[in-house]
Amino acid sequence: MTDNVSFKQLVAWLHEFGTLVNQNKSYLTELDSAIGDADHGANMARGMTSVLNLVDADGADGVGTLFKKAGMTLVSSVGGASGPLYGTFFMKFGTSTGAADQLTPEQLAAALRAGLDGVLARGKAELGDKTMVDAMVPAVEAMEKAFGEGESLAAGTAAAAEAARQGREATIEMLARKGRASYLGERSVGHQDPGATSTAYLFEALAASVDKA
Amino acid sequence: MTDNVSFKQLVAWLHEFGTLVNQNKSYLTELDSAIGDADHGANMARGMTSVLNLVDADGADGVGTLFKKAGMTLVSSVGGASGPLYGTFFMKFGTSTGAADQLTPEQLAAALRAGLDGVLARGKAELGDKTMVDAMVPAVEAMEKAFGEGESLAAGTAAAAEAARQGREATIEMLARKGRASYLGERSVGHQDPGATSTAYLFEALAASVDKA
Amino acid sequence: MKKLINEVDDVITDALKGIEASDENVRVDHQNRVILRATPKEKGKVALVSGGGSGHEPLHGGFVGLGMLDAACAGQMFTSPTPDQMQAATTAVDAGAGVLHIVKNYTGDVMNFEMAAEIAADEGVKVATVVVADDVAVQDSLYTAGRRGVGLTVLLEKIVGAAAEEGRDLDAVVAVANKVNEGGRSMGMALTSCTVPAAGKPTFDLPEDEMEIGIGIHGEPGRHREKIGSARDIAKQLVDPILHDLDYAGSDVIVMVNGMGATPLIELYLMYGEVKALLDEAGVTIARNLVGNYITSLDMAGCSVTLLKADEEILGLWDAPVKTAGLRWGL
Amino acid sequence: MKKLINEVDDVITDALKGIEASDENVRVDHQNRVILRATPKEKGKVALVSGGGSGHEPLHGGFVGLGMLDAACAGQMFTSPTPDQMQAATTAVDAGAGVLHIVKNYTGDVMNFEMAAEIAADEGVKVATVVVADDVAVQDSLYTAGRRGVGLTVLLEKIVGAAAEEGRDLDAVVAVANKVNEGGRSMGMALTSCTVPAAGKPTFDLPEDEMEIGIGIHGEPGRHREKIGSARDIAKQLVDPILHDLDYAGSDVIVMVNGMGATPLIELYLMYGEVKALLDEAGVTIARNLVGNYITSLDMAGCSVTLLKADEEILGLWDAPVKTAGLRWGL
Ligand SMILES: Nc1ncnc2c1ncn2[C@@H]1O[C@H](COP(=O)(O)OP(=O)(O)O)[C@@H](O)[C@H]1O
Ligand SMILES: Nc1ncnc2c1ncn2[C@@H]1O[C@H](COP(=O)(O)OP(=O)(O)O)[C@@H](O)[C@H]1O
Ligand SMILES: [Mg+2]
Ligand SMILES: [Mg+2]
Ligand SMILES: [Mg+2]
Ligand SMILES: [Mg+2]
Repeated sequence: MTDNVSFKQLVAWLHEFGTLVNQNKSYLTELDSAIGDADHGANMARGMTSVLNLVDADGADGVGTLFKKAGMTLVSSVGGASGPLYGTFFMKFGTSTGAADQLTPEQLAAALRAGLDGVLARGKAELGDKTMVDAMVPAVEAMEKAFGEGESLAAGTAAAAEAARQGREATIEMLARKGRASYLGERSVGHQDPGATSTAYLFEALAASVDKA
Repeated sequence: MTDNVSFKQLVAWLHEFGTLVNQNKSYLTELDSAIGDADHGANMARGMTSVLNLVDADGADGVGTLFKKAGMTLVSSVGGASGPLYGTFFMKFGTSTGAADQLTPEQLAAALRAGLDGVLARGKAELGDKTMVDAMVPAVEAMEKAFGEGESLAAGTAAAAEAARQGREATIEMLARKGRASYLGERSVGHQDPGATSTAYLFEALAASVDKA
Repeated sequence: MKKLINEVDDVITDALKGIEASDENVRVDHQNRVILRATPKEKGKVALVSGGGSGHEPLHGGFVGLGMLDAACAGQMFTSPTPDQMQAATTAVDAGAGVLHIVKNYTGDVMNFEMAAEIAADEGVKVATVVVADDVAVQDSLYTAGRRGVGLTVLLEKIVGAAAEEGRDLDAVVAVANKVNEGGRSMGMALTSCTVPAAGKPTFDLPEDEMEIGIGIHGEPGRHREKIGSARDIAKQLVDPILHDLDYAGSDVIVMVNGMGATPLIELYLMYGEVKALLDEAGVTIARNLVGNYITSLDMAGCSVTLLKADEEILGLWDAPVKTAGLRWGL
Repeated sequence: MKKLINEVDDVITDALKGIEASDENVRVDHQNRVILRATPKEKGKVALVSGGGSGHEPLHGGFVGLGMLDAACAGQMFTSPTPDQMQAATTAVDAGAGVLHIVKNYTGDVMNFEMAAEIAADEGVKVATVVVADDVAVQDSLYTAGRRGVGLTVLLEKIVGAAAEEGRDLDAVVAVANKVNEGGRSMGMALTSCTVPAAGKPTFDLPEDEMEIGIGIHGEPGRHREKIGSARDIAKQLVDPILHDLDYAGSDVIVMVNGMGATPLIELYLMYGEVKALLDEAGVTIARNLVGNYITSLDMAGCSVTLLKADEEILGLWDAPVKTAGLRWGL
């Protein structure tokens, strides 16, 4: 077993993310009910179901094509805030990897960083605004740090997942400044951000997928 | 104490009826909620309050004028089915008594019969249709019978009140053929008619009033 | 009870102030609680007076204006107005050609309008009456109060209003009213009860998974209660009894899908799609339609369907200009 | 959950069928979920595209037609439509003079319309954008998502629609849009939460004696919660923040008292009376008004108030003929 991420593992990542999103659909919607508009679960489930329909029919593509398609599918099937954001994330990820059929840990980290930059450019949120960015930034940074210190693929993705989870927890105490939760002002404090929650699933799914052959 | 009904007792009758209606406003509305449109209590309370405002300012009138005014006030302040019906009842009562300032038992019975005839002509309901008529007919008949047999004023009005109460109870098992309850068909069975209930108060109030000096 | 009101006893008084202030088509006689056209109809034309309990808005006050009613009497909540109000309205709008009373068939409304017509006749005003009775949920019989007047009232006020505006005489206007009455049927259902402000709580309790079929417009319970079905199933339960009662096959019709007050428009559009599919199947051709809240039952959720046979005369009158708060086109 | 629907997942598809069947002003591109004018605008005029999450009906689809929008994109319930939909709408309606995107200020709507505008620009269509942001319940700040777009959207679509219909060029149409945006403010409140079909239960719980002040149009909770007050008190809580935010004294205004979907019209009229009394007091003159359900939040009970400064230009455009399912006059 090499320490690269195979095409199969990346497909598994999308499947695992779809599974987590679908399993937690009501939970995500519940979180969005408290400080948003009660649709984040439905949005993500609709989007990932579309992506997976396409991925299954599409096993022959390289990594770049796969993720660009996934991103475009999210953009065209989700709507709302999460559609353009997750869509941009995957599209930029795919642009970064290019036509590769597997990724080195460094390529993986670079692609995730590209996705994150896309999200920041599109949504203009900053750390601490109580959005998915608060899970995504620490996750990418943790992975970069781990690989920089020579850690294994498994360790780097696990660190990213753990950092995303902590970032998600940290949104609870934040006062929202972006997205629908910002309309609530002080009342947004004490609630966990739905988008940060789905982002934590994204990194949890990645860690789980590279653990598999 | 003569066995005639004094003007004061007739005024007391209206007051007593108003009191009973007001005390049982929610109950009448509740009955009307089950098989009608939830307003009989409000209708009767509004009407009798208007009548009593006028009666108080009007102590100088004779019986005929008093009851015609009371009837016209009900007509112009209640609306719905009960406004024209109770209004007609009192107007015909007043027409029957004429300018008298007290009524013999026979005059009282005749005036009530005139009121009842007015209700029947206006509403075209028959006995058994599940309306106020089912309390009013037995009440008037019981009084006529009592006075025909030489009973006292108190006994005659008490017999009328008792007959009205029984008539009211009998409406429970009836299938409505008039008024809003008729729209319910079979579902009207098992519910007491609100109008028959207020009519029972009308005769109860009469019996209570002639009992007083 | 959750309502945008001040005192329970002031709801109608307060609402009439808002209507007068917002609706340029009307003025309000607050004393008599009558909503009148701001600009009276020309002399020599038949005038139309309607009215009924409040709580059905926009009916009737929202239909006062050019091409529809001349006056509407606002009763207490769900309670027929009184003969005085009707009499004041009738005298105010009579333009010398007589007045048509448009009465929904409820015992109270019928009796009160009857008394008003008697007084008006005494005063020399020519009054005719049409009693709308279109609700197929109610079994029709000589021995009962008969069918309720519901959704058809809206279509009748529009169509007969156009006939009066054209200058037809009282007999001709009555003839149009009778024709509408004969060709129109309705059926309604509720997902929730409404709450009458004075009662302070829902008129009936309806479990979370049940609906009432065959309701009227006064928050009265319906003919029966059952588990909530799909929109498709509900449409069938409303359309079938109508088609069973009157043969519409091969006819052009005007269809109204009406909300009871608290049903979102998206659901009414959805229902319209289902109703249309059923009518297509039955060979009934929709010539015109209305979808929205036109005759309501306070905050009741639910809907009703009304069908009206529409020949060229009816369609011509339907398409004639109308300018009221509740219906407006051509002007 | 009590709704007139078939499957939860089919609500929008089914409703679009009903809209297409009932509204003679529109045709529907079901593939892209775009509601388009049945008769396209003449070549050489600016076209208007709007859209947003579904559940706000009649907004936006009910405002497609002569004098208002050229196309409306229907998103999922309360969820911005996608760039593809907007792109399809933009291409379909471009009549050579450019397209204005009317976007309510929500992160999702703004981002999706941004992406659509980028694609359209690549394809050589001239696209301008106006972002409506009128909700004074939200503190405005450079560091946040800014104010929500709510009631003003209705007035803006009417007024800007008239400007486009007149044949003004894209810059001039944008100028009108900006003027409306600058002169308009809104504030809303809820008596009950709404229920998103896919969620199956109310978005928030609100005790029987409490209300939310400062809500938007997506069933989101408001700025704060308090005991239900009288209509008079509620009107004050809606009007005061608006007057505090922008100086309307001495101005002519267009006022909208808008229902959130489940509020009976009689209550909206009553609220209008209270709002008018407050504006009278504040020296604000109402030149035109709208009272009804124009921008809704599914089955939420409650209302919002919108004020817009109206000079002669704005009033002229307001009074211009319009023929849509949701607003109609002069035609
Ligand atoms: N500007 C932004 N940048 C990054 N993430 C954002 C931004 N605005 C919102 N989000 C994320 O999107 C999530 C909401 O997504 P979703 O509910 O699907 O869309 P919508 O808010 O349009 O209903 C929020 O919980 C937040 O994490
Ligand atoms: N045709 C009729 N004849 C006699 N009484 C009637 C008739 N129709 C209805 N009623 C009586 O009127 C009562 C209802 O009165 P109310 O609720 O005040 O008026 P509404 O039915 O117009 O709401 C019924 O309970 C019934 O007793
Ligand atoms: Mg959301
Ligand atoms: Mg009643
Ligand atoms: Mg009544
Ligand atoms: Mg959303």
